[in-house]
Amino acid sequence: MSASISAPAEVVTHVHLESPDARRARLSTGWLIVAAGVGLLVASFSAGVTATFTLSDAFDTVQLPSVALPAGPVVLLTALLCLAAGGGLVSGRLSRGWRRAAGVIAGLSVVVGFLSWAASSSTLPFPVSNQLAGTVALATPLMLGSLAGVVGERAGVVNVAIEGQFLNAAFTAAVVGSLTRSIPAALIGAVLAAALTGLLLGLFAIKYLVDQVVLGVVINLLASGLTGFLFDQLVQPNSTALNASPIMTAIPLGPLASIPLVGPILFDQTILVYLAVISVAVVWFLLYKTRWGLRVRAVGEHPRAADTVGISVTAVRWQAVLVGSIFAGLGGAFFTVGSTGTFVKDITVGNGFIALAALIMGRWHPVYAALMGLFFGFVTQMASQLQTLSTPVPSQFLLLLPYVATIIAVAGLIGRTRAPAADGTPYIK
Amino acid sequence: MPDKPTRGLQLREITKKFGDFVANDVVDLDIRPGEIHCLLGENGAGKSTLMNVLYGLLQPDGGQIVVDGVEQHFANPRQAMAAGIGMVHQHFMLVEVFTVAENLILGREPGPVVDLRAARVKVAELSERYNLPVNPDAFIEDLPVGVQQRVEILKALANDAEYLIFDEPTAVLTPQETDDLMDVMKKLRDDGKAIVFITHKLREVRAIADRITVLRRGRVVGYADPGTPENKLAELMVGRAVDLQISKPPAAAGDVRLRVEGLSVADPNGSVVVDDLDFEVRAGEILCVAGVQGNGQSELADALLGSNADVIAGTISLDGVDITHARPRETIAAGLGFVPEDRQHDGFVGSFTVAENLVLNRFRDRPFANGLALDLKAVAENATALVDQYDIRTESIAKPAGQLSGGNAQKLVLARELSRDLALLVASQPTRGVDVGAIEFLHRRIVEERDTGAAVLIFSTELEEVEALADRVLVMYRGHAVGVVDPGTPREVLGLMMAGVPYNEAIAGNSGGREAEGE
Amino acid sequence: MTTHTRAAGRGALVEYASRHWRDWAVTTAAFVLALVIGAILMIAADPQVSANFAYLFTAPQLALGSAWAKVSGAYGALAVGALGSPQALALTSSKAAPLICAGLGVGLAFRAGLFNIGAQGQAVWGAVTAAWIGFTFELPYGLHLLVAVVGGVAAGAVWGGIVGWLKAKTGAHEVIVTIMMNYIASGMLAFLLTTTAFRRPGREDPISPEVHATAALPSIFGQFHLGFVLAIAAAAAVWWLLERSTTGFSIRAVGANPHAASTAGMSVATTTAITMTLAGALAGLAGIQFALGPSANGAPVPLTLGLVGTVGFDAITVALLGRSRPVGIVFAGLLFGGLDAGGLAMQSVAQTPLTLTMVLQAVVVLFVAAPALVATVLPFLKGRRLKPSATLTGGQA
Amino acid sequence: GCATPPPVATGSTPATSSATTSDFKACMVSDLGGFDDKSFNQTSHDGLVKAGTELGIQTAQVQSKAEADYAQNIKSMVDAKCNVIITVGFLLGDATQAAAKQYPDVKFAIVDYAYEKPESNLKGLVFNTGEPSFLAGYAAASLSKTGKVGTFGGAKIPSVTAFMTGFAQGVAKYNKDKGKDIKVLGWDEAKKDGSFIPGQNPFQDVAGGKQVANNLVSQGADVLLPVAGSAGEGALQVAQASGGKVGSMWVDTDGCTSQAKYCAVIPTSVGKAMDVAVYQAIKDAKDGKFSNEPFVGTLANAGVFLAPFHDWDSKVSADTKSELDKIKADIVAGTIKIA
Ligand SMILES: Nc1ncnc2c1ncn2[C@@H]1O[C@H](COP(=O)(O)OP(=O)(O)OP(=O)(O)O)[C@@H](O)[C@H]1O
Ligand SMILES: Nc1ncnc2c1ncn2[C@@H]1O[C@H](COP(=O)(O)OP(=O)(O)OP(=O)(O)O)[C@@H](O)[C@H]1O
Ligand SMILES: [Mg+2]
Ligand SMILES: [Mg+2]
Repeated sequence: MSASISAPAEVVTHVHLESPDARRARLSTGWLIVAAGVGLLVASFSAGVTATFTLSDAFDTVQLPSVALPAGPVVLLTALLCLAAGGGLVSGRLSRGWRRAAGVIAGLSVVVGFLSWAASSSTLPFPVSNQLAGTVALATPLMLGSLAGVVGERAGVVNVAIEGQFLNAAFTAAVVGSLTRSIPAALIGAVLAAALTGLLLGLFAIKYLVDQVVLGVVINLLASGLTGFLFDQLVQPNSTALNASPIMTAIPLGPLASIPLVGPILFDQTILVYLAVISVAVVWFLLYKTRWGLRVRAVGEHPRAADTVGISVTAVRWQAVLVGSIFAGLGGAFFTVGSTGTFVKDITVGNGFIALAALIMGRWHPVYAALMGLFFGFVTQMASQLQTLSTPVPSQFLLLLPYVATIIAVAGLIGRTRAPAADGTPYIK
Repeated sequence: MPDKPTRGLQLREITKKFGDFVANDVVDLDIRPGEIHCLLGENGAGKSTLMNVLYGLLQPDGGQIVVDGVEQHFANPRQAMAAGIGMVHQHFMLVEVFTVAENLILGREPGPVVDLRAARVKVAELSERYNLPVNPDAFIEDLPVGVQQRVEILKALANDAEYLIFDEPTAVLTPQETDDLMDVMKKLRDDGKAIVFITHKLREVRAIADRITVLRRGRVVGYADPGTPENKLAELMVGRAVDLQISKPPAAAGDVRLRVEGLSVADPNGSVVVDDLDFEVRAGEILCVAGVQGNGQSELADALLGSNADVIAGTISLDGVDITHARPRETIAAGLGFVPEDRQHDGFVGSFTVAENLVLNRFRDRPFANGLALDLKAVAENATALVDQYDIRTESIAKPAGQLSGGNAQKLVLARELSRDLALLVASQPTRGVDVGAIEFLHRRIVEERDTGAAVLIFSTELEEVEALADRVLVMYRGHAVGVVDPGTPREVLGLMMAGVPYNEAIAGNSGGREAEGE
Repeated sequence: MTTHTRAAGRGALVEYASRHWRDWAVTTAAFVLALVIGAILMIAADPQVSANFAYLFTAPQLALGSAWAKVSGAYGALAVGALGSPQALALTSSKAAPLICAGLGVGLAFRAGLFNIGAQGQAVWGAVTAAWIGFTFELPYGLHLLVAVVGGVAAGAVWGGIVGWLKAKTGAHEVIVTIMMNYIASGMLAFLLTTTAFRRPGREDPISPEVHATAALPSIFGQFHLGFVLAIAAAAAVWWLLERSTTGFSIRAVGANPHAASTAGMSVATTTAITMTLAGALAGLAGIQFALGPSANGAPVPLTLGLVGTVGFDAITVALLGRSRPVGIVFAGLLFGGLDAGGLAMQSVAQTPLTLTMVLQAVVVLFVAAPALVATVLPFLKGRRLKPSATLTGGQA
Repeated sequence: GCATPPPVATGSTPATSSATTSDFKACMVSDLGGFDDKSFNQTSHDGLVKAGTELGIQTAQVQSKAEADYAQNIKSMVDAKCNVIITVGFLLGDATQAAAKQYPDVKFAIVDYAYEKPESNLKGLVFNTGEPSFLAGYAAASLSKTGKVGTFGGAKIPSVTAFMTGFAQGVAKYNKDKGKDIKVLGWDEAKKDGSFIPGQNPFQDVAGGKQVANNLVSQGADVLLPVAGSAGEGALQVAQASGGKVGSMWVDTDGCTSQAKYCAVIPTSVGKAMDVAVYQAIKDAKDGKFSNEPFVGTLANAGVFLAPFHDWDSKVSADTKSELDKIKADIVAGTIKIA
């Protein structure tokens, strides 16, 4: 009898309605989309005649036809789609499936509508392939950087030092590459440099219990100072020997590379780009499918619980920080051997912080974090291409677009994010 | 006992210091296979500390641990587990965002790649074997505390340890769940396992203990055999006579102060957990809400306070004023005293001093502030008075509250709330995990509050408490009121009602049951 | 800590004093260790000097001598440049003032569990507004300065407030928002500097007209100017706010345990918004120092893209060094200010790159933040209980 | 590695120049860019170094980390007994002028800045970079196979846009003379706006330069003029990666010397002989010939120039070369004006 009584103790609820948070999220998203729709509606009247999109770059061997769209109608259509989607979300009558659909439709409409409007006001076409290529290039370090953060923070070690890891890695990669003339050596050097930085982070965060958030900023300062100092004192005076590394070349993946449009973008990239994509999958698998991942997440959520089942919190955190450093190292290498082969002071120009933002927006999940990196890369690339198209928007404002877009996305679409419970809190036994 | 059994576990002259505070002072403990060994002691007596030493979470400053005749030095729980020791911790050691299955395999995953299917099977067979039903795929954070406790127990059983420590497992269980657990413990004992059982509930001790050791202020102050009457045990624990049944004058119920009508509340995930509830509490009466954890009590309490609860229908009025959608600040100003269920989480700010915590919801009012400025002198005086009045054990009012023992932390919260003149006191599990001495005191204070004409609403899963305090009992099940009954109602009946059985059926079913037991 | 001891009243004073004696000892030791590391770097990175180490055994006096010359030269310059003369001290104070203000902004936010990376952008707006008022309007002495200062503070407060408001309303994570707002602030400054309202008549360069003397922060002695006094006043105000006011009580409570705070009737959202606004105001005050503070030639520096430098990020390290406590932040600011001032001298006199100063600053902070490490290196400092800066934030990124 | 240990440099005022004979001292203060910006700070600094070695004088320099430091840094150079102090960049305009007033017996010169009525001891060194950019634009147009050429800047400031304007006008001139329609991407003469590198320190952001260059190339631009200091290297790399399809010019210095490894893809460079101007100013000061007469670098006085075509010499037709000479003559004569 007793069993039969305690059995129903697990709450089964009959009624289930939308939670307040969910409602808030739905409404803010809905209104945001409606606003975008209105914006597009207005734009549709000021749009030019045709908006041309080229599917291949000027110098591509295979030239795909370029698409000319009637700007006005297209913008109008996207406006209506947004209004419909937004309205649907606001009304709250959509099923889950439809809600997701509405989101996707709205997203595409905004991009297509805005681009058509912008392109229609220019004599130049909007090069789609270059848009995608640029997105990949810009997103690569962001993806790798945010992965570094994800792994560390899932174990409870906040990593604001991604920028510093980038910087040290970029510097080392350039120097090692220049000395050895070997890309692999440069990459290894980069990873080691990032790992050393991670070691510093671990030492102070895990052993000496320093506040991790601020620690990160200090490490960034140190990295900037150290690389700058060494650059001034050693590298700059004989830069031909120390600062002229070979650069990675694209590796076409056989026939895949010759697929029109996507081929060159997805399958004709440098090893780092492939590594970035693989890393996302690897981290996802590590975190969610392996024993190690389970322990990492446990340590990040409830270290004491992990301790009581015989897991060494400190060991796991160290492992996580160092594993994360690998990705930070690859990301840092991108700035020198992955891109230009030469180091200049503060070459990472804040990408580490963008990566940090991406990982928070991505809710500490490798895949979402990577997507956020892509999102940021996409907007940045779009903005800088629109400069070339010399659109009505002044260049200074176009340059701000990625940052504004991010804030809108965070405030309007993503909202409250929940960090791992023990993120940033040192474990004292 | 001079003869040393080959099997068995001895703690010899264990001493554990925190700074210069001696938590365990040369403690001996002898744990034998096939026995349930009860460890009694007031809050802060050193029970958890001693067990944490045994489990390798803390390292002793002196003494030895001998397992099956071999001396052991546990640097961490892993080694203790290897030596066949398992522990159910007082404060749950579960990863909230993991599923039951994940929590169960954590730390003992068979291979480098996690195999959840296998884990589910293991969970199933375990809960089958010990008759502790759990859903392997449920997330811990969605489970009621009672079920979480079951998972915690299954965890300990999973790597079938020979020596099992249960640190206050029953503090969060209903009578039925407690009975189930005791059955499990008996079964384990009969399988020849050795069990250490820590509890503050003497009824349980008498029901199940084979041997009893009592700690006070870190020392072993005596042994007792299971026959010992409860008040004797209580005296041993606290070191003074305790009367366990506080004599409270009958309620002089005045007019209605709290009225709840057609109230429905959704929890943060949007489930309707309080469903069309009506009740009222009068001045000078104590209404106890009895029910299994997770049947809407927490959300009801939150709704009364007005914090992070989502009232979707109905009204709450206090002294005729509608406070349905009032914020905590307003309800507190309106005279609501609130003792949250989870004191660590909602009750106080761990890094704040005792003094600061004692004005946590009043620091804006005179005399503690004038205008923007705090009056630290007034704050300190208030603290000194309350610490003394409520016997909060702390070196100084400047000690961070996070370092108080749960029992003392609980006293702190009640002291804060009761030291205001209240229209309504809402207290959830007011004496959870508190030792009998403190319980006596806290109950008395609550009754005094009632007699000043406040309306008192107590949420409790402990029937002793309900019997001791209630003037009327409201039994809740899945957000509904199953019925309002007299505190005299037999335990078994209340138990059945808490499982959703209406009063009449419960009475009927129970009378049958009682005869059965009669034989 | 301070709160407890005070609440405890007399008696705890002894323990308080002793702990602080240790704090100072550790900080000093940390500083010395940092200098040692800096010295090693200098020697290693100077080809001439390190070359001499080839003769370490044949001609040790040479190796050591040259090393000594290098290091003593640099650090001599550092010391002289930071403390050596009244002018040096004045320079140090003018370098410290903005760091203190911005550091207070960051520290205050920390106490509410908010990580304000946005002091940079907030300072930018403080500078922009103050400068604009300073060079646009013709107002009498006193009033003009007052208006400019108030304007700058308000601008910073708004820029910070937006972050707090967004977090309160939508839960947008302040780290993301502040990072982005920094970029936006400097981007908008770049744009403003191309507009006629901000450009000098007759010039194309992105540089503003000079701020009128009426709006400049009056010099007390050389570059020791009213701004420093304002910074100290701000520190005192923040101390009072945190330790003595009801607002500060809720800020600390929300930072330490938001659940308990809201259960006790405090509004986490409101507190967040208020805190970020105040933090922004303080950072704005830092911006004002750059826009209105006299430079070495007595006149304020006109508004340009890089006017506020990297104060927002230095402020974070200052806040850590000062453990987010106003008094600590003042001293941390002075230390960093001194290093900045001395760094200039170190460069101009001893031709040592500025980047070394950055290294020194970072290493000092690392050592100070990890007293246990210092204690391992210098065992006589043992006994200081492991009370890391973990106390300084309530929440986390 | 020298056999006998070299003399130990004493801590105080070490000179960067090797052989110090004269006690005349020339000093330099950079702006935020620093002397390693592969751009005007660095080029100016080359002038200082040249003076140091060739005139056998002492030199010293400071980099500025904060705008507030300009005045302080100039002062520190005065304290270091400098006879002539060169400041670099319009950002130092006010500070330099103030210093010139304050220290009348020290000579001052400032790169990229000129005053209406300068102090007697203050000389502005400015450069009509529009002139050579005009030539570059014309040459680029003549070299373009796709009918599109491109330019981009590090930031939208006059010292940068001057190049872009001149370049665009040069292309326009070519179109007019040849009745062609070569397009300029990245700069819109009408709007006076164009393509710039995003981010907080664009002049350092080589990857950013590469990205913007790619945008131009993807639109079909096959001759580029990056005006972005170090970041311009991004364009050189795009050119190098294009396998001969794209060329990228260089600015400030002759790219074939300062960016030698890219010489093959550099059609020509728009020279801005800051090093020469700085050297000259120092030399004048030393020889007591210093005047406050601003130095304006023009094609006429070779203060600005179009660098040789080097590897591309064969690609540039004889006609074009002669046309360029003609245009240059017209500019010098003033018959062609660059707005
Ligand atoms: N982490 C700690 N640091 C300092 N002192 C501690 C610590 N943990 C426990 N103590 C001290 O040891 C004493 C015993 O603590 P313990 O947790 O064993 O009490 P307990 O017997 O479990 O109380 P309860 O019945 O409430 O569980 C406490 O009174 C406290 O003073
Ligand atoms: N960090 C600490 N420093 C000093 N004393 C501590 C600390 N943590 C706990 N204590 C002491 O430990 C004792 C009990 O701590 P514990 O966490 O076991 O609470 P508890 O008494 O077990 O709670 P409960 O009453 O719910 O059983 C308290 O007396 C408290 O003073
Ligand atoms: Mg206990
Ligand atoms: Mg306990």
